[in-house]
Amino acid sequence: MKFFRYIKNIFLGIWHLLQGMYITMLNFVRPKLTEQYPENRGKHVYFERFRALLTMPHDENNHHKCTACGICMNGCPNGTITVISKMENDPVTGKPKRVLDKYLYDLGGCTFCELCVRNCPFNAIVFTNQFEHSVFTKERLVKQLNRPGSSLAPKPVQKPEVKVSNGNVEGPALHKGQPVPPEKTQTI
Amino acid sequence: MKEKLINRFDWLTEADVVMSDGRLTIAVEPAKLREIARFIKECGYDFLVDIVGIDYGDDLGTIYYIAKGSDTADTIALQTKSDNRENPVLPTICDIWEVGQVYEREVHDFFGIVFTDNPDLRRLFLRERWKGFPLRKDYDADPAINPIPDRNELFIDMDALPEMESDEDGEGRTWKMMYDDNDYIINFGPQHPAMHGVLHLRVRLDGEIVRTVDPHFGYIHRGIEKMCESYTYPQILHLTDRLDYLSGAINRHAFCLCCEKAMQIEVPQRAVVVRTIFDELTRIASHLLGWGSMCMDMGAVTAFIYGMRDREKIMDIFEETAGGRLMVNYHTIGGVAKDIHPNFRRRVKEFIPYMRKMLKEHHMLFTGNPIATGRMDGVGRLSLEKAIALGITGPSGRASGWANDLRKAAPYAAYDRVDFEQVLRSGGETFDRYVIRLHEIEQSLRIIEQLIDNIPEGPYTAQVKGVIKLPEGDYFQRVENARGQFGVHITSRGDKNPYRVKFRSPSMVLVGALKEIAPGNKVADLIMLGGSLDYVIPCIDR
Amino acid sequence: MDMSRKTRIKDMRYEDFNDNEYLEKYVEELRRGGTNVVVAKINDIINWGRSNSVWPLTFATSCCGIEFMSMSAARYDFARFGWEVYRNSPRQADILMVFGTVVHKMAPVLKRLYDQMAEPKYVMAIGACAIGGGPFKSSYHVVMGVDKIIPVDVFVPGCPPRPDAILYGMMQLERKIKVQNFFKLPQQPEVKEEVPDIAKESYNHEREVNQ
Amino acid sequence: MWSFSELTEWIDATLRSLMGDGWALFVEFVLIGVAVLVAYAVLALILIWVERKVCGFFQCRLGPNRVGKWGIFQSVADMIKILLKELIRINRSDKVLFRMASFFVIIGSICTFAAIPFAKGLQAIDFNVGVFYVLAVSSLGVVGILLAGWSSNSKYSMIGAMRSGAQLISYEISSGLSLMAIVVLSGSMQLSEIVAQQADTWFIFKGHIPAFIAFVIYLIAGHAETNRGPFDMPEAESELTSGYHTEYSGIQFGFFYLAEYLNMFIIAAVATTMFLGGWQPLHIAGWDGFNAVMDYIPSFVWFFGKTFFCVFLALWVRWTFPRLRIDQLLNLEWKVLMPICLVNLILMAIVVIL
Repeated sequence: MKFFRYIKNIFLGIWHLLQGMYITMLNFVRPKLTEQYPENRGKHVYFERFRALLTMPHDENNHHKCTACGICMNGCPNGTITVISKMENDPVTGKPKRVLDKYLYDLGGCTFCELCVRNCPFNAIVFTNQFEHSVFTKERLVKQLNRPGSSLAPKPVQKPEVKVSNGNVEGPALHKGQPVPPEKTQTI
Repeated sequence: MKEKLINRFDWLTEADVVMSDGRLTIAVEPAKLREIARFIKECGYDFLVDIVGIDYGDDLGTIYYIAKGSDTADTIALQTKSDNRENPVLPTICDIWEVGQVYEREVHDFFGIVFTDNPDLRRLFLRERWKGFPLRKDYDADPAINPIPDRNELFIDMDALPEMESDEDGEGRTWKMMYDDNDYIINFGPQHPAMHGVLHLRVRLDGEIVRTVDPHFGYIHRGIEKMCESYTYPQILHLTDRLDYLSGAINRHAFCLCCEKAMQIEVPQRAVVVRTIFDELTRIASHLLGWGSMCMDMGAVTAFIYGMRDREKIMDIFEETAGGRLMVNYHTIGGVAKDIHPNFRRRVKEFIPYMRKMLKEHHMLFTGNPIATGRMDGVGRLSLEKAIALGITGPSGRASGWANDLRKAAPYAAYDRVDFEQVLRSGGETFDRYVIRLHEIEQSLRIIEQLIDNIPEGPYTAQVKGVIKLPEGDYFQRVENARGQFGVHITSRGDKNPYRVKFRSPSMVLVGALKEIAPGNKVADLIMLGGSLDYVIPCIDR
Repeated sequence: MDMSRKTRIKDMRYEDFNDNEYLEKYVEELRRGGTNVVVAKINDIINWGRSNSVWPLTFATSCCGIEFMSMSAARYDFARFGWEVYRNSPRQADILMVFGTVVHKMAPVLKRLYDQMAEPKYVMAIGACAIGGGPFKSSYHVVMGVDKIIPVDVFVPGCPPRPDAILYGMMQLERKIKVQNFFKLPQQPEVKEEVPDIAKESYNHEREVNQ
Repeated sequence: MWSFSELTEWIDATLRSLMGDGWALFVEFVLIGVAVLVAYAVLALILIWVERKVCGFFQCRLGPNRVGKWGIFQSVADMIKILLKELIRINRSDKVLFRMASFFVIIGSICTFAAIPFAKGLQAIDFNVGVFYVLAVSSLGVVGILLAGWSSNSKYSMIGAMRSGAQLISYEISSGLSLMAIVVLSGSMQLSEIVAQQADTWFIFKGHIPAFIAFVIYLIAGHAETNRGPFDMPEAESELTSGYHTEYSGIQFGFFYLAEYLNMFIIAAVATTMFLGGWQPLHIAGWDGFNAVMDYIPSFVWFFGKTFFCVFLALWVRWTFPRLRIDQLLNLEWKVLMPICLVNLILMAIVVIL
C-alpha cells in the first residue's frame, strides 16, 4: 500500500510539474501586455487624475489665479513650494497690494500628496500628467510656475466655491469665519 | 478586570485604573510594574501589542499596550514613568512577554531608558556611536553632532551583547561575545537581493546550516515619528503611506481612524465603504507581491512577474480614482480625498473574475509544485504559543492558528457588514504561511464583491474644521494591515501638531520570528522563510 | 556633427528631452581638443554598445524599489532596452540606480557599493528621497540627496516616479553615455553649470515650514 | 545530402598544393581554431539573445526589442560593453588562481564544443573515444568554478563554489551513465560513428524505453551540470548574490557568462547527437517519399533544429520551476537518478542482447 502511495505521489508530482509548465506555455502564447513606452508616446492616454507635475494654468491673456496667499507653501509638508510675493500698487484703487512675483516649485522634492491643490482656495494650481522630467542637473528641477509677465486675473475672483472641506485645509477656513492671520486676509 | 485588579493590589486606587478610549488604563510606579504585569499576563493578556516611549518633559515614560491572545481587541494600557531624565531606569518585562525585548531596545534607542535585566540592550536603529536620543524633546538635531559617516563603523559592539548587571543606575555593563573567532559569519544585507529592502542579517553558519540569526535594523530609519511631532495631522498622512508602502492605504486608514475617533467625526457611509474597498485592494496587491517575491526567493522568477502583472490591474484602479499608483494619497481625515471615478465600479468588477482566474493559475503554477512543496514541507514551524509570545499577527500568525484578524475581532470601517472568513491554518509551517496569502486574496475578493454594488450615495467626506486639533489625551488605533496589526498611538496636547506619534509595525516582530525559526535550517531556507514572513523593512525602521 | 543626430534615441525626438543644454555644453567641452575621425568612429561604436547594454545593480531601499519591480515586470518591461540583466554583485553592474531613501547608516554602504563597481559606472538618483531627501527633509537621519555621497548622472523626480518616467530617465542616461569620449573616460569634462537663480531662491528662501 | 567534407577536403587539397604538408596542417589547425572560437562566440551571443527573448515571452513580456529589429543586436551591444569593463583587482585574493579560474571554465567548454558533429562532415575533433572525451573535458569547468570560489576571498563565492563542486561532481555520474546506455546500444564511443548508426532510426526510438529514460535523465543531469534552471544553486541569485562569480567583473565575468550559455548548448547538442540522431534527418521505415523529402533539408538545419528544441526545453523548465535546496539536489542525484541509471544500463544491455 505504502509503495503504491509512493508511486502515486511520484506521478502526482510529475502531473503538477507538467501543470506548471502548462501555465508558463499558456503565457508564452498569450498576447503580451507590455506597454511600449517611448513607442506609444502620444498614443497612450494616462489617467486624468494621475499626478506628475504641479502647474499653474494661465489663460490666453497670460493671467493666472494665484494671489500669493501662501497657503500652499505653508501646507506643503516638505517645503517644495516657495511663493515669493511683492507689494505693488493696485492700478484701480491705488492701494498697495500683495501680488505674486515668483511661484517656485521644487519638483525634486515633491511627494505629490496634493495638499497644495486641495488647499488652494482659488484653484490656481493643478496637477498634470506630464511626467518626463529627468535631468542631469538637480537644480533644473526647480521650476517657476508663473509665466514671465503674467498677472492675476483682473476680474475680482468670484467667491471660490466652498469645496467640501476634507480636513486638510487651512485655506477654506478663511471662508468659515474663523480667525485668520491678518497677512493672509489682505489678499482676498 | 478593574475590580479584579483593585482587589488583587491594595495599593491600586480607583484613580489609577481608568477606562479611557475604550480600554483600561493603569498608571503604575516602576517598582510595581513587574508585579502587575505578571498578574495581567495570568489573566490571559499574553499578547504585548506595543511599548510606546514618551518624553513627558520632566520625566520619561512608557505605555505598554497588552491584548488578550484569544481576543486581540481586548486591550489594556499600562503606564509608567521613570523618575528622572539623566539616568532613566525601568524594570524589564521581556521575561513576561518575550516580544518586549525588541520593543524595549527600541525605546532605549530613542529615549535612552535603560531596562534592567534586558539581555540585549544594543541600539536598535541608530548606530552605536550616535550621540543623543532623538525622540527626546530636547534632542539637538544639529548635523554637526552626528555627521554622515563616510565609512562603516567596525561592528565591535554588534558582535558583543552587553550583559546588564541589575544595578539601579544601569552602569556596570560587561560585554559577552556573541561569536567565536572560528565562527563562519556571513552578512546578508543590507544590500542583498533577497532581503526585501535593507535588512541586515548577521548569520552564523555551520556549512550550509544556519546556527544563529542576528538582525540589524536602521538602514532605512528615517525618523518618521520625530518628524510627525512637527507636522500637522493632514501632513502626517503623507508619511504613513511611506511606512509600509505595500499597504499604504491601510496604514493611512489607521491614522485617519485614530484622528476621527479622537475628534468624534462621523465619517459618511460612502467614504467608509470606499475606504474598505481600497484597503482590500491594497491587501490583494500586497499579497500578490508577497506571494511573488516569496516565489522569487525560492528561484521562480516567473511567478513573481505574474504576481506583478496582476497587481498592475489594481494599480490602474488606484491611479484612475486617486491619482497615484503606489502612493495613493486617498484617505483623509473625515473621508476620502476625491469621489470615486465613474469607471471605478466597472474596473473593480472586471478585476474580480480576472483575479479569481489568475489565482487558479497561480495555484497550478506553484502551490502543487513538488519542488516547492518539498522545500516548504516541515520547515520553519512556528507554534501557536510562540506566535502569540512573539506577537506575530497577520497572515503569518494566522498560519499558526492564532485568530487575530482585527477585521473580525474589532470590526472597523465596513467590515461588520460583510460576510467573510478569517482564514486560519494550524500548521504554522512555511507552506501554511505561503498558502494563507492566496486564500486571503480570495476572501478579500469576496469582501469587495459584496461592497462594490452597495456604495451608498452621499458626500465622500465629512465637514472637518480647517485646522485639525485633537483633544488632549492618548489615542491608540489598530487596523489589520496586509502583514498584521498596524497600530497608531497619538498623544495629543491639544495643539495642531501631535505631541507624540508611535506606529506599531507588524513587520518588526516578523523579523524576530525569523530569529526563532531559521536556526537549524539551510541558508536557502533562511531566504525562503524571510519570503514567507513577508516583512517590509521601511515599516520596521520607520 | 549635429548634436541631435549624435544622441538619437529610437522613437524619441531630440526636442522631447529635457536639459539638452547640459549635453550641449558637455559636448562643447569634449570637442575642445578636437578628435581624430577614426577614433571618433570607434568611439561611436563603443558608445553604441555601452549605451544599449546598461546593467543595473539592484539597490532598492524603499518605496521606489517597488516601482523598479513594476518596471522589470510584464507591463513596463525594461528588458526592451536591454536593461533587464540586473546584477546582484556590484562588480558586474554598470549603473547604480538609487531607489529610495538613503539614511546615515546606509550612506557608507552606498559609498562602498559605488566603489566596488567597475568603471565605467553611472548613478541614477530616482525618486524624491534620492534627489534631495524627499518627504523626509526635516529628518535627523536622512541624507539629503545621494549626490552628497556619490556623483549622480541623472535625476528622476517623482515620489515614486511611475515606471515610464524611470524609462525616460534611462534614455536620458543613454544619451549621456552616447556623447562621452570612451578613450578619455577618467577625465570627462566637468560641466560646471551655473545654478539657476530660481533654484537658489527656492533653496535659500527662508521659511518656517509648519509654523 | 550535401556533406561539408567536400568543402574541407577541397581546402585541404588547395593548401597542400600551395605549401608543404607540415605548413598546410599548421594553417588548417589555425583555421579550425579560429572557426571554433568564432562559432563559439556567435553561438553564445545568439543563445543569450534567445534566452532573454524566450524568458520574456514566458513572463508575458516582450524581451529586448529596441536594439535592432526584435533586439537581435542586444547581445552584440552587451559584448562590446563587457569587453571594455574594468577588471577589478580584489584585495587579498589569490591573484593567479583568480585570473586562471575563468579560463578553466571557458577552455573546458570550448574543448567540448569542438568535439560536436554539427553537420555532415563538419566535426573538428573526432576521437574514437569521443563520448569519453566530452565527459572528461566538460568536467574541467568544475575546477574553474572551485578555483573562482576559493580565490575570490569572498564568503558568498566560497559557499557557491562548494555547492557547485558537490553538485557538478554528483551529476557527472548520472550524465555519464545515461550516455553509457547509448554507448552500450551502439557499441562505439566515436561520435561520428554513433551519428552514422542513427541514419535509419534515432537511438531514442531504437533503444526502446531504456533509451528514453536515459534521455530524460541526461537532460536533467545536464541541466544540473550547467548550473541552470531549478539547479542553479551555485549562483542562487536570491541567496548568494551571484555565487562563485560574485567578485568577477568585466570580461572575466563575461567568460563565466558565455560558458554558462554555451554549456547549455553543449548539453543540448550532446543530447541531440546521442539520442536524437545528430544531424541525421527524421526517417521512418517504410515511408520512402517522406524520407526523401527529409533528406533535402540540410544536415546542419536538422542539427540546430533539434539542439534548439532541447535548449528551449531547458529554458522552459528553467523559467517555470523554483530552485531545489542543496540537500534535495544531492538526494535527487544519489538516491534517485543514479540508481535508475544503473538499472537502466542493465536494461539496455538486455535490450541489446535480445
